[in-house]
Amino acid sequence: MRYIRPLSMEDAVGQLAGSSGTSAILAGGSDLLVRMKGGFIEPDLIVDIKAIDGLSEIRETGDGFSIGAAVPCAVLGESAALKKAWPGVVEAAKLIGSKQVQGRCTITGNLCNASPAADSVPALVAAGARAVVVGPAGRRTIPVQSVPTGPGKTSLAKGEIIEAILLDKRAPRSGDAYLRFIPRTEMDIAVVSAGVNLTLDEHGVVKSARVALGAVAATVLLVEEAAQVLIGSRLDEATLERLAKVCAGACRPIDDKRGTIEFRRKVAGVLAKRAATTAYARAGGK
Amino acid sequence: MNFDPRFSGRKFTSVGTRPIRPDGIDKVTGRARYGADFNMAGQLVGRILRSPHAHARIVKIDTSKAEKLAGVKAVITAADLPDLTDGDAAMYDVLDNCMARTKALYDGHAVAAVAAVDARTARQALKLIEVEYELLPHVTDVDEAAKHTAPLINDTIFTEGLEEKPVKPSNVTKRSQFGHGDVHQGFGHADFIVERSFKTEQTHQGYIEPHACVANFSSDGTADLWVCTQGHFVYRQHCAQLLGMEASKLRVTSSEIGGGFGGKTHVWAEPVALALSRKAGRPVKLVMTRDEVFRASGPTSATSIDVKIGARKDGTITAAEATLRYSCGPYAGSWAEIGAMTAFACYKLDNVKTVGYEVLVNRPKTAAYRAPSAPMAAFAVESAVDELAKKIGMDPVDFRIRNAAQEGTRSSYGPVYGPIGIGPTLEAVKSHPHMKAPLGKNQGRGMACGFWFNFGGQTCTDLNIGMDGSVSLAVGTVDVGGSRASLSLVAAEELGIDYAQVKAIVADTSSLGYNDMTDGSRGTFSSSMATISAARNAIKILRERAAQMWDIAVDDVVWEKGHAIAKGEKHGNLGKLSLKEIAVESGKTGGPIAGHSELVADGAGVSFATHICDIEVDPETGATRVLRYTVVQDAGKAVHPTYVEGQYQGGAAQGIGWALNEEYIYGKDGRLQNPGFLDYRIPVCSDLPMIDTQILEIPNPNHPYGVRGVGETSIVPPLAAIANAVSNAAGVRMTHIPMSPPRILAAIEAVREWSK
Amino acid sequence: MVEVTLWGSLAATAGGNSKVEIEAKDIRELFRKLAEQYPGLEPWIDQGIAVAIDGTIYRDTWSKKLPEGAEIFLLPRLAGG
Amino acid sequence: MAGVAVSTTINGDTVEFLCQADETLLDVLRDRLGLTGAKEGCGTGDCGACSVILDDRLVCSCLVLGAETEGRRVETIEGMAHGDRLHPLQQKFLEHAALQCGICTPGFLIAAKDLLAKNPDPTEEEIRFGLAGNLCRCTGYDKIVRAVQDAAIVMKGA
Repeated sequence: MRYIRPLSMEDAVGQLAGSSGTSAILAGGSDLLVRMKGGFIEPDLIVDIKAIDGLSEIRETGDGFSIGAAVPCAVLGESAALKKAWPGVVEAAKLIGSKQVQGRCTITGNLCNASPAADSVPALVAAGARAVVVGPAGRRTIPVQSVPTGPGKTSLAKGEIIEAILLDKRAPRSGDAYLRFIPRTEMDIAVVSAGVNLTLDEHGVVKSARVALGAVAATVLLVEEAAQVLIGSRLDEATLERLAKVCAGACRPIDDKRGTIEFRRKVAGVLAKRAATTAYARAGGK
Repeated sequence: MNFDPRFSGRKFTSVGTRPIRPDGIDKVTGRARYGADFNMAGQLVGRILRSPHAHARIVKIDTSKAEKLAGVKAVITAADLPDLTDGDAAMYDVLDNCMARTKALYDGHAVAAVAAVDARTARQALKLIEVEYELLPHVTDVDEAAKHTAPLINDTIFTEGLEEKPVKPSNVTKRSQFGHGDVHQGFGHADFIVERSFKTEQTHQGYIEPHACVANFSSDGTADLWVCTQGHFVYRQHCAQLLGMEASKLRVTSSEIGGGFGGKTHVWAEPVALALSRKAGRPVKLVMTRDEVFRASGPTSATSIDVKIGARKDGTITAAEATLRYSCGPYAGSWAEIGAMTAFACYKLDNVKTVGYEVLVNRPKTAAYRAPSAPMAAFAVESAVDELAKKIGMDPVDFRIRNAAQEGTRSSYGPVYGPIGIGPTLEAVKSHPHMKAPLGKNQGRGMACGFWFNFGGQTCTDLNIGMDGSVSLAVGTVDVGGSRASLSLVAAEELGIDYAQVKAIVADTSSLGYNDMTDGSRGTFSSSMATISAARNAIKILRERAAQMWDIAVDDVVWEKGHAIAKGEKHGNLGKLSLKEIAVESGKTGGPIAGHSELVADGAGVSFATHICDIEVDPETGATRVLRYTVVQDAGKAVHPTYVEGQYQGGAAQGIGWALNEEYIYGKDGRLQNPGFLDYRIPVCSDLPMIDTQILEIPNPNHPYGVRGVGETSIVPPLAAIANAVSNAAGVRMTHIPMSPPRILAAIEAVREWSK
Repeated sequence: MVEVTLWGSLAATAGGNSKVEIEAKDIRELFRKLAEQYPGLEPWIDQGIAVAIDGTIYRDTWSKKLPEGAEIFLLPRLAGG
Repeated sequence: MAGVAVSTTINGDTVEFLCQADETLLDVLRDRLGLTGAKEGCGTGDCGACSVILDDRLVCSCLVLGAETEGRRVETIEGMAHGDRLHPLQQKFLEHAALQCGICTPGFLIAAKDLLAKNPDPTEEEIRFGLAGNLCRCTGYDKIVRAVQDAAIVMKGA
């Protein structure tokens, strides 16, 4: 087993692409080290990307935000501008693990770990976030929802590294929110979760919407039909009930140690309703 | 031996104060040494290979490849731990649990072990051990296992305790029965009857420190063992027996212990570590991972309980009956028996009958967990009691007060009670402001009672007085939560000196006589009794020495407030002699001054508690929040009230976790799904409110200071108190613990469906 | 002579008697005579039994006197946490 | 497997060690440097008993590789007291009996220190959520929360 700490993307990509055997990218390590401890993975090469220039920064650009792959979630919470623009994304990122884990974990790692229950992913999907992927073949930008392809599986090729997550500049009268259900108040993996991102017109009517659900299918679900329910509404009671019903119907959950199919369906709807209500208020709707 | 343990009603100087514990500084600076904090030169790393199967015959184990791996110094299987138990069935079970002999009986059962130069080599070596299993059908559910169609876990087991020996083996190892009167007749006099079935899932003690030990077996046949345990003397006996050693050749030192709650009363890895060290000829350190702790130490029983209680319109219970099935893991136990004894212990009943069934399942061997077996029985009984009060239209506290046991009541398990605290805890709850506080929407209040026996047992202490007048107290009961502080207070009290003059330690097995474990809430009860006895013996010598110093008859010397005083007019001119003044001269008056005590601390007073809690339920998700929690419990006498409060709060918190979220979840494959703190959800700080406590002191007549055990009772009422609160908040009776959100939501939905 | 009450399961091994009369002055003698008169009890006694004398439970004390007319209760020996 | 040579600062002292690539900071502290104050309760970041502060961030040392600490600053429980003068949190933990078995105590103290550094005047709720990454099985957290509240008062006055 080798541990390396490259200083450039090129070096990192080269080392990964050229490695034989299993390799792992280390940013926060809060998933990787747990998997190593459990004996689920024994990488021959660990590439620590934290020393790569720019990867530990949040940059505000003309288009929005670029969040480096090595930025710990705690730092997201300390960025006033990001919190103001994308409160739902930040609250999702801040829900991952404890204070201890917050100081290490990253949204990129959360995405690449490809757990259907990842907290930040439904919020990122709802936000329409994109991932900048760098690999032997160059640089490409893809929607975040195309990264995880199933539990523990991603679409990334050998040698590819996500460099940053991009979030758009906010349109006026926009708001997002993320909620998850856990049995305790902290430290749990989401049993069900919902991210909602809305933009209103000047009359408080929903102009565009994205609704994403977590832990109810093999990957995070972007529920188009739910967005359609919201668009054109002012989030009246009937709309919210329909939203709940559509979300419950869209779920393809399983029974497992964390919850039952019935519970996940029912609560997915409840959380979508509640998250939509918060997002609507954040967008300035009344 | 002329020790008089009776309560004397004295006024206390030290006892009842709240000084800082003697082991405190080490624990806040990281210097205290726990099981895994000890190392020896040349030490190897031990690791255990565990069965991934719930039930399988071990056809063959090939360790040859592992043995050839560079850095591996020993590989052992059951063959290296031959059966030396000589017909002792309980010890044979312990041996088989430490290392499976013919069958793996649960996911996590040890089948082989290695000692290697480092952790990485040890891990690799485990992968090189080839075990051929023949899979057998398994059963993990207590009700399924009790059926006669269930896969048999041990075909030599025929249910004990039946009128006639059964013709077929079964997974039910024993039936036990308690009670008196005629329940059939009693139910005939009832105006209201509640009859319900309850289930509780298996939980773990959840101590934060995994099992850890360092074993050093010497070629001369002696050995040392450093280990975190609740009872190093018991570990010594068990390890010595399993390894074929004389007990005195094995010196066991108990490390600081990072929680036990009953879970560190059994040996698991220690005999394995000793066997590895014996084979390798080097010290071996063996530390369980958290995964191993959950899969392969000793959780408590899962249960299934039927309860029937009847009462007259005036609120008098006329009959009470319960049938209790408790899982034991794959080895015989007596867990349902304890449940059957405790179930109705809070009440005065003319007609009561409880029947317990011990059930084998393919899960880890059940171990004690804080007032073992009582919380589940209390959950079932106190839920039914609440429901019955509601049916009659009585306040649940008043209903319990009316039926509460009192001095002279024949307990449901047999003996007649002496002075007890159930009535006073109920009266205290009735008048507690918590009971009158307003509740909001979706909020409910519940209360419940609990009982625990408390134990005494074999105890030995040494009290040595240094030449500077300071006192060292060596006790043999492991300090799990501040007992060195309370025992120092007791020594100071009895000798009449300052707390700061006493230093208490836990002695190793070669330095002190045998002590039973710190279990059954006995640590402070028993060791304080022995400490008082030792101090009285020391005072006898102090008086003799003072008499020598004064050259008067010892009968003329009394001991008061830390001083020898010559009594009688003829000695009027003699001043007092302090303990220190006598100690300074001890070299000239006969040598060291010490007091020893060896006794069986009998008469541990039974203990009762009543808890109140407020819960909010989210009717859309089944989520719960504990809003407020109050514990009222009888301590007999609180020696160090802060640590008594701590016991009350800790037990309540464990009970809250059990009630709401903690459970062992097994897959269809018989494997444990959640062997970690991520999905075995013990309460975190943000889950709980402050836990208010009220200490009642109804002296135990069988202890000089009136002390009763306080450690365990606090975990008995919470399951029921919370179930009653949730039921009141959600409008639906919860009968399955833990009341996790999916279970609560399903129950709420079922009522909604039904009322449509 | 003392009257000894056996708990449910134990009664089955003592010929169904839940109460037996024994002439015994202390716990040691009680155990010896119980085993003599009811051989079915012997394995239980060997495994460990607790004796409640007028409500107070004793575990390991052979020399404990049994006062005339005392209420004697045999109980299983328990595990604690 | 090649060892990684690391130079880091622990409790203000420069420390050099050699570790394996997959060795955690917790293993390095405990097994190579003899700093056994950080405990392993789970090894998966769920219990907080191994908490240390790494460059002003609270982390679980079981989720950090030893190799990663090159050139960084690590604070452990062993560095919390100044000589024989206890940190106010340590003193308050003793006074309030905020520990029973004490295995979680080093982790709680480190986490509470980090909490008060970032929020000197926390509400009870902020303390409870701030310490949610540290499991205690003995106390029910009551006395721990009170000790932190009390320490915060003392530290503000200092």
